[in-house]
Amino acid sequence: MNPIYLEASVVVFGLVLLMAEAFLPRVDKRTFGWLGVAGLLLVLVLSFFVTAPTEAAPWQRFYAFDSAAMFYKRFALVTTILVLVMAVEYVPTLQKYLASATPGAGVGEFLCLPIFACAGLMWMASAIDFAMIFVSLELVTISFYILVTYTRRNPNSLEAGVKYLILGALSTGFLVYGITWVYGLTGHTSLAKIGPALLALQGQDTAIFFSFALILVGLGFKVAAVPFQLWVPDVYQGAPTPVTAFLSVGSKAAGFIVLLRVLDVFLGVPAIVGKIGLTLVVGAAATLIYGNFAAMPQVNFKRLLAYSSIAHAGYLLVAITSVLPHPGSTNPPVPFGETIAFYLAGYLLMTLLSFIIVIVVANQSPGDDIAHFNGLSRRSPFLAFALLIAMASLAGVPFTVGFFGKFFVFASALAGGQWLLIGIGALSVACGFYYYLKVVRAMYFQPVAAGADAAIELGGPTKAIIALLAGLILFLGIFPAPALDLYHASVKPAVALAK
Amino acid sequence: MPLTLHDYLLVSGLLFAVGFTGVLVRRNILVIYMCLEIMLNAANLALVAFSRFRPAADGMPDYHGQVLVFFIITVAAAEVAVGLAIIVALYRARNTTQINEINRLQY
Amino acid sequence: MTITLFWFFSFLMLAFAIVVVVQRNPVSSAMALVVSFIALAALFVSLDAFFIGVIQVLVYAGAVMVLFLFIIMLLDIKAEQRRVISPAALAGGLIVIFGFVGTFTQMLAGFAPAGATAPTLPHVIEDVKRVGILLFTEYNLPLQIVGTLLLVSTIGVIVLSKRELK
Amino acid sequence: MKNIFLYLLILIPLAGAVAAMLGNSARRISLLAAGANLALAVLLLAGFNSPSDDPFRYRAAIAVLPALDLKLLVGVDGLGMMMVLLATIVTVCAVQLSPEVKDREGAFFACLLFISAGCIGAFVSLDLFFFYAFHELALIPTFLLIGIWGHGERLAAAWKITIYLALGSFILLLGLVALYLAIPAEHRTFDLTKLYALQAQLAQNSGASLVPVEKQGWIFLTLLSGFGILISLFPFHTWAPQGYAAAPTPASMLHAGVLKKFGLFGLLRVAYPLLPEGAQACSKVLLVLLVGNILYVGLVTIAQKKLDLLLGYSSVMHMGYIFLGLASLNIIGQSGAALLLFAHGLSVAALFAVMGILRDRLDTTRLEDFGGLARTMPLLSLFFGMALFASIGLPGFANFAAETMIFFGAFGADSLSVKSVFDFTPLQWTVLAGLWGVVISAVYMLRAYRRIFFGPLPDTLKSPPDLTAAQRWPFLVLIAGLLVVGFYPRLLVDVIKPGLQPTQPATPARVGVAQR
Amino acid sequence: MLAWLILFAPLTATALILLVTKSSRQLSAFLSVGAVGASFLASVVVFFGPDFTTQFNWLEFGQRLIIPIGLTIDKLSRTMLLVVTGVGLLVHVYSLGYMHEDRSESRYFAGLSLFMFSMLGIVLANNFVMMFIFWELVGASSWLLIGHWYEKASAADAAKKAFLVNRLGDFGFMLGILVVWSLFGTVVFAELKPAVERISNDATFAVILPAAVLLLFMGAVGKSAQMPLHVWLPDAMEGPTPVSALIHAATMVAAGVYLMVRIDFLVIAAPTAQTVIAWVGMITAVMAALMATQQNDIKRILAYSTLSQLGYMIGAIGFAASGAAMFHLFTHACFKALLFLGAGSVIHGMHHEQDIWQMGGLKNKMPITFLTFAIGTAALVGFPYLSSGFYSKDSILIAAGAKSWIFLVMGLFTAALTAFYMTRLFIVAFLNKPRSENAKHAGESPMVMWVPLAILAVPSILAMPFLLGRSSTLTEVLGLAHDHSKDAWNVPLLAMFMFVWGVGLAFIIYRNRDRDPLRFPLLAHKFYFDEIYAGLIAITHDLLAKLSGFFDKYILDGLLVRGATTLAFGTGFVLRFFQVGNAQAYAIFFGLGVIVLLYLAVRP
Repeated sequence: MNPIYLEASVVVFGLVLLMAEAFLPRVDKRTFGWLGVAGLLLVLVLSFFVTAPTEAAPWQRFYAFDSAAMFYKRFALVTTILVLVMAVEYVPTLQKYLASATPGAGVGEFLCLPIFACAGLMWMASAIDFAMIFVSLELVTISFYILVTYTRRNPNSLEAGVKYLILGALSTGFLVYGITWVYGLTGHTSLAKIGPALLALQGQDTAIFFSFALILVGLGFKVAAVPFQLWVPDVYQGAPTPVTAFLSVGSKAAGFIVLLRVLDVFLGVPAIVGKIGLTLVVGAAATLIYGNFAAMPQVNFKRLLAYSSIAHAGYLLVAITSVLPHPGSTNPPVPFGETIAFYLAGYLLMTLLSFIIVIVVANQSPGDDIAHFNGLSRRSPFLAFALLIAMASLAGVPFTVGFFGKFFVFASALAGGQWLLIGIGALSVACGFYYYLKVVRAMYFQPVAAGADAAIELGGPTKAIIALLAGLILFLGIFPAPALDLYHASVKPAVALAK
Repeated sequence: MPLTLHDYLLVSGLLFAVGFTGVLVRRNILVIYMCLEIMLNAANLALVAFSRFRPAADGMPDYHGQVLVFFIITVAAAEVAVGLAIIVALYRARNTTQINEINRLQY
Repeated sequence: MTITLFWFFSFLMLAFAIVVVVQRNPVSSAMALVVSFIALAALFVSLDAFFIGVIQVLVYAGAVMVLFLFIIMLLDIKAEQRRVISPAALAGGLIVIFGFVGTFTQMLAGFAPAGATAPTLPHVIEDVKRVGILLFTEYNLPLQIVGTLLLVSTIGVIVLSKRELK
Repeated sequence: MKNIFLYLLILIPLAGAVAAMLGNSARRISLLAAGANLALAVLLLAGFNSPSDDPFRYRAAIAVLPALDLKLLVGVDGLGMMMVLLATIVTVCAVQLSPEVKDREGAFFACLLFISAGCIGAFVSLDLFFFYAFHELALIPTFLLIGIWGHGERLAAAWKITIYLALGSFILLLGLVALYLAIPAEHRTFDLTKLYALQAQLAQNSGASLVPVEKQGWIFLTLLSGFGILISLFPFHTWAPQGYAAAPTPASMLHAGVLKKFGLFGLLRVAYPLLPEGAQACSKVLLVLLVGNILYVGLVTIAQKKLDLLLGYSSVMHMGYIFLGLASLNIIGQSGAALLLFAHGLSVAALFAVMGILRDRLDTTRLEDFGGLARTMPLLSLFFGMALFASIGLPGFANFAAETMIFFGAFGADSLSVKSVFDFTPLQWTVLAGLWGVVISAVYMLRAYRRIFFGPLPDTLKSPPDLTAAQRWPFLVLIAGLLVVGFYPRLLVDVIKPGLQPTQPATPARVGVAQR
Repeated sequence: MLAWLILFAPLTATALILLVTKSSRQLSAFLSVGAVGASFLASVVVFFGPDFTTQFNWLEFGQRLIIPIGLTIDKLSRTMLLVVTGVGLLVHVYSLGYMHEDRSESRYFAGLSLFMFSMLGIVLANNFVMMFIFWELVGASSWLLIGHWYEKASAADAAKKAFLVNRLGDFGFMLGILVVWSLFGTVVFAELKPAVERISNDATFAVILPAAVLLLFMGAVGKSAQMPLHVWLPDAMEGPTPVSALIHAATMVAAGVYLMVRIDFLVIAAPTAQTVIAWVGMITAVMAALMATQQNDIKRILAYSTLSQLGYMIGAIGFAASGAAMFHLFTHACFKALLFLGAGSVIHGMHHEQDIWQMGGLKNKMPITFLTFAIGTAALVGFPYLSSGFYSKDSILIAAGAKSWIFLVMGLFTAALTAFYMTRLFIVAFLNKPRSENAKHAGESPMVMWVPLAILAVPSILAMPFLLGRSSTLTEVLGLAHDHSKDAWNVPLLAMFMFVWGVGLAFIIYRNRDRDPLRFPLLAHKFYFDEIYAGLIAITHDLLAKLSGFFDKYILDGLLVRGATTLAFGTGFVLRFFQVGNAQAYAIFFGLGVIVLLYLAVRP
């Protein structure tokens, strides 16, 4: 099967679901959620059977189907599947905040929009042309504008939406201007052609870096790197929780794959490598510091996870810096694609696990502050233990996937001789232990708040998924090889390409 | 002295700066949104200029740039639609479009 | 002649863009923006991009700005009573803007192709056709994506702006 | 993978932990698991003496990440075997001496067993990565144990110990990775046995070192800081006393007795064999710090007014002696250090156990509240006395044998022809400080014993009952272990020596050595 | 094998008592007595047997370091064995009576057996480390026994003090062992001797060897309670009196002397050290005797007298007369044990009254005690020709004279003082009128107590002259074959003069007195040693400890560790103020970031 059909089937499936939802008003809306899960699962399965097309087609200028692209496509699918599960779990809260006259109205769209966003994410994973990057990224961004604002009777959600809208549009402006300048410099928008064209330019490194910087602004916003991270805490806190989860995992991962592809091009220009290196190092350092330190005083769990998301962006940036050539080391630059992919895979598991639990707990508690997790170990030992695993993994305790992620990141940073980042990283890890364990403290040390001590009910499928995620965190924490193999699994050609 | 690419780029840059200024200093979200559109249009101007001043092999303007402009305009239109919908929802809920008045979420 | 027109429309565009920024009343801002965009369309035309110029007028000056005006009217937003611009924002904004303009002009000064003059065109302009062909052949995939995007934004606008969901 | 015994050693406590969490009679289950583990360890020790060329027995491996040659490689040499024995003994005693747990009993014992499994895993791992990873397994359980079931300032202590140790182990991780990266690319592996073999081979062929000499210094320093924080090396020690004071008794026993030894074990296993030149280069720094441990912390200990803090500080102080043995850089001192790991582990576990029982019975740890308890608690006072004398290095207990080896090793480490006392090498001056530390430790320990058990019984103490029958045998086990090894240290020394020997520099000859 | 039996019989008793018979006091007591009895019998057998050494390697590191546990039977140890087990056996038997009413009798006998084990280990040790091992164990068992009545604060404190002061000495001892090992590569006495001889003329070692000897001597100073580490011994009298007799008179305190005799080849090779040792010994002798003259507690008087006599012995080491030292050690062990047991009998009879001014007239109430005590006193003061003390003290004085006149003067002065204070004690306690109710109703102790007294009295008064005459082995062992003709001084005559002078003066002063007519606060307060030490410790160690504690709590932990966390927390607190909530502010920060990036672009 041609890989391009993956996105197409996702979009078609989304449309079908949307129609079905519109024309079958009596069916419980949650059914569509589970249908969505099933459909995406099917696509996920299909993704293992795609083969490279036998002949060149015009879309191949925009669309890559290398192993990285396939990995991030599957990543997007898994993320969306889990987000849909969360969304189904979130339906009670959703209805509370929807301006719906009839129960269930608006729920169907909420369950369908992530599917379209998923298609956007998958396209981003494949995008190798700035035109494609721009449109797929905008598809994702606009979907998120809608999703973040979705619970518009919730003032926080609205506020988050407005902030995301303004800052997102601003970053789009810079991205577009950057793309314009790259086009102006090289006459191309295709990454494959930009690289050689940039090399051919003589004495234009100011303009090249200028345009790179503008694009970096746009992508830095996506991955939440300092100083373009300020939207993150507010938006994460305000958005409906499944959307927050989607943002923090899907959007960030897609941002990273695009960033990697773009960086790959610009790092080919020797004249600006030094400046790119400086930018990345300073950016990574600032992101680590900001994310980790500012997370410590937080009291809202979602906001805490927002800062944590910034912090993890910092770690990922650290991994990227390892590719920079550096004097005084005999080690060759470390390819970072694998590290980042693995890190993000781990990040997916632990972040989504946390968010699922947040949804479940917040549904049956007054809110989603850390204080509302007080005594969770009594209300639901299972959830508390699962969240404990998630927190341990986020903090980077061995035998969880988070540890391997950090291990790879810092191993590559060491190989790259990034001492400043390593030093800051050490402090960051210590801070991380503090704020992640703050949640553990709430769950295990604090007594249950009076009046909120009811045992937490948990549906079977959700429970199974929570157990699955926790189990995966532990499994990949001991045997990371499967995740890495997945990253390296490339698309087999249907017939040997005669090229 | 004939017109050069420089002139167009300068104007585009200034337009971008004006739009950016509006985003940074205005409080009314609608006006901010207008200014964002100005920024996108500055990019369009530069794109078109680039495509004109850098002819393709056949000596005609490089229409790839104009296709990109087309995409930008389309996307911007969609963005405006969604953005205005959000602003309307905001106004209904909070009765304001002043950006400094929406700061429930902070720190 | 062309030069004079260029500078005229550039000035017009920039001046009205500035009006957008400084005008208290959003309606006035919107009207100024329309003027600015029309001037921009003129600049497009000066670059022999007639199709883009037309689109600019139709989509921006026409559709988008009308949408803006509708919304402003719908919400009945008055001119801002107090200061339009807060001093802190102004200070920060000006620093940023001067920084931007400074770096931008400096970059532009060193930008080698900037001195290029517009080459004369060997053929008749047929940009609608050329753009159209490109869009529907080579750029088909992005176009499809834009289509999806429009679908999503349609859904979004409906969901977000209906008073009551049914 | 025919040798599953060492995996079993790790899995039994883990399985026990899961069973304890799910089952009803957590205490019995965990005692069973700990006991089974001890029995297994003893069996392995018994089978250890069969002659073999391989210093590492019971080897097995499970591939984890072939790209990096990362595998769950386990195996024990004498040192590892001894540490496993220590861990299993202390675990059994800790479980048995656990006070009654009313709240979430299952989780309590599960945490204990997790710590135990982590320690054992670290001791049997021959892969740098898992060696590190297993140790960290104890981090979260420690946090929970102190936070949920702790005493006094439990929250502050839980934070402090966890963050401090997390930071320390992160630095350690950096050091380990740096070590890995400093190895020439064609030799890179996490497999310690391969690294040892390479090191030996290189030394034989060209006298070269596996890790470039110019890099060894700072890698060693990084490892020393990382391990140092875990061991509570001065000045990174302040987490230990407060943490131990706040932790529930069995947690203190396991942590101070076993887990903390991981750092020293790591220095012996990784840093000294693989970075001999680095160790030499950093020896002055280490000497200064360990004198800090012995003298400064010793004095701080004297100033303590609460038993829990006093014991905590004293355990910090004794780490200085182990460091002294390591710093001697020779087989005598390092064997002594290794033996002291064992001895201190048992004695400090017994001391903390007594402290815990006193705290449970009397609700206080302030020294001035105690008095005359030898009358009402004769058995407890006997055991405390023996553990105390062991810890201050009284002959007959293993600690003395170990300290003697350390002193001899350190004092005779350098090629020596002392003409006057002023010709002492820095290492010898350190020995002097160490000997003075022996006096200091006697001062505070006897002072504490005098306060608690001697003198008249104050009216405020309602004559507390002595040890129950169930509480007796763990003490007997601990004390007996100390005595047996103390009487004939070669029982263990001869087992651990072969593992240490190949990494030592040749010993220089000295003047005036008697002909034999 | 027999040697091992000697060593391990008492340990077995300890272990059995602790593990099995703790609850049965009687059984414990007999186990302990039986063990020491066995040791004694074995010692007797060994005494008449050949020299031998038996050992196994306790620790072994190639040729580099071998620490054996080895038992040496030679001239020195076999005599010492006899003394230790003999006196020990008697004290054990005596304790059966003395401790009969104590409910912790089992613990007492366990401690006593442990002590015997330790002491015998010292005697049998063939190397430094083994000696150090038992050296420390002696200290520990002494702590146990002094603190036997732990509920009494003074006893508990005394036990602690004894152990700590000993530890102080051991600090030097261990260091000395290390230096010796690093010089000679061995710790075994027999191997050291030839090595020392090989280097005795080597100037390279002129500084370090005396230093090493003095460090080793520090151990002896601690254990044998020499100046300035003597302070623990008088306080140790808080222990039960048999303990005082055995440990703090006959055996343990003699261990220091024994050690120095063991290593006399080292001492001789280091003349500087020798002189220092002589001075320490003689100063201790004089000062302790002076202190004894003003004490009122019967046991304390004996304790100071012990100090003084130990000073003699240490002095003798310094005079290169280790034979004389050993001789005095043997005689002193007998008569001092006798005196202490006698004192114990008195105390027992007086219902635990120890102040001699509360006694008086005990001559008639406790005739056997009186008689044996008189014999002991005679031996201690060196009753000319009749007492063993006379001969042994003489041999030391002769050696002192050979070394320097000043030592002779000090020795003689001490002798006079000894005569004086012992006479004072004897007169006040036994002769004058009873001065208290207790004294009036005092009665003789049971047989189990006075039989050991009687047995000990025999060697005190008779055995030495007899042995001297008959046993050539002893003179040979102790190197007492002395040619009197070469003496510059007629020491026996001078000693006799001193004896008469001292006894006479005391008789005159204390005859029929109810109160002490002499007041020397300096002496009564023991030269204020305790006070000075307390002050010294307070301004050094304690202050340092307090300072360190403060530093640790407020600087290291408070300022640095907590400061760092506060800083981190503060940073986070400040950083989140970027998050003001206003999207416009975000846009401005965003813009600033852009500008920084763009500036980087145009920066050359």
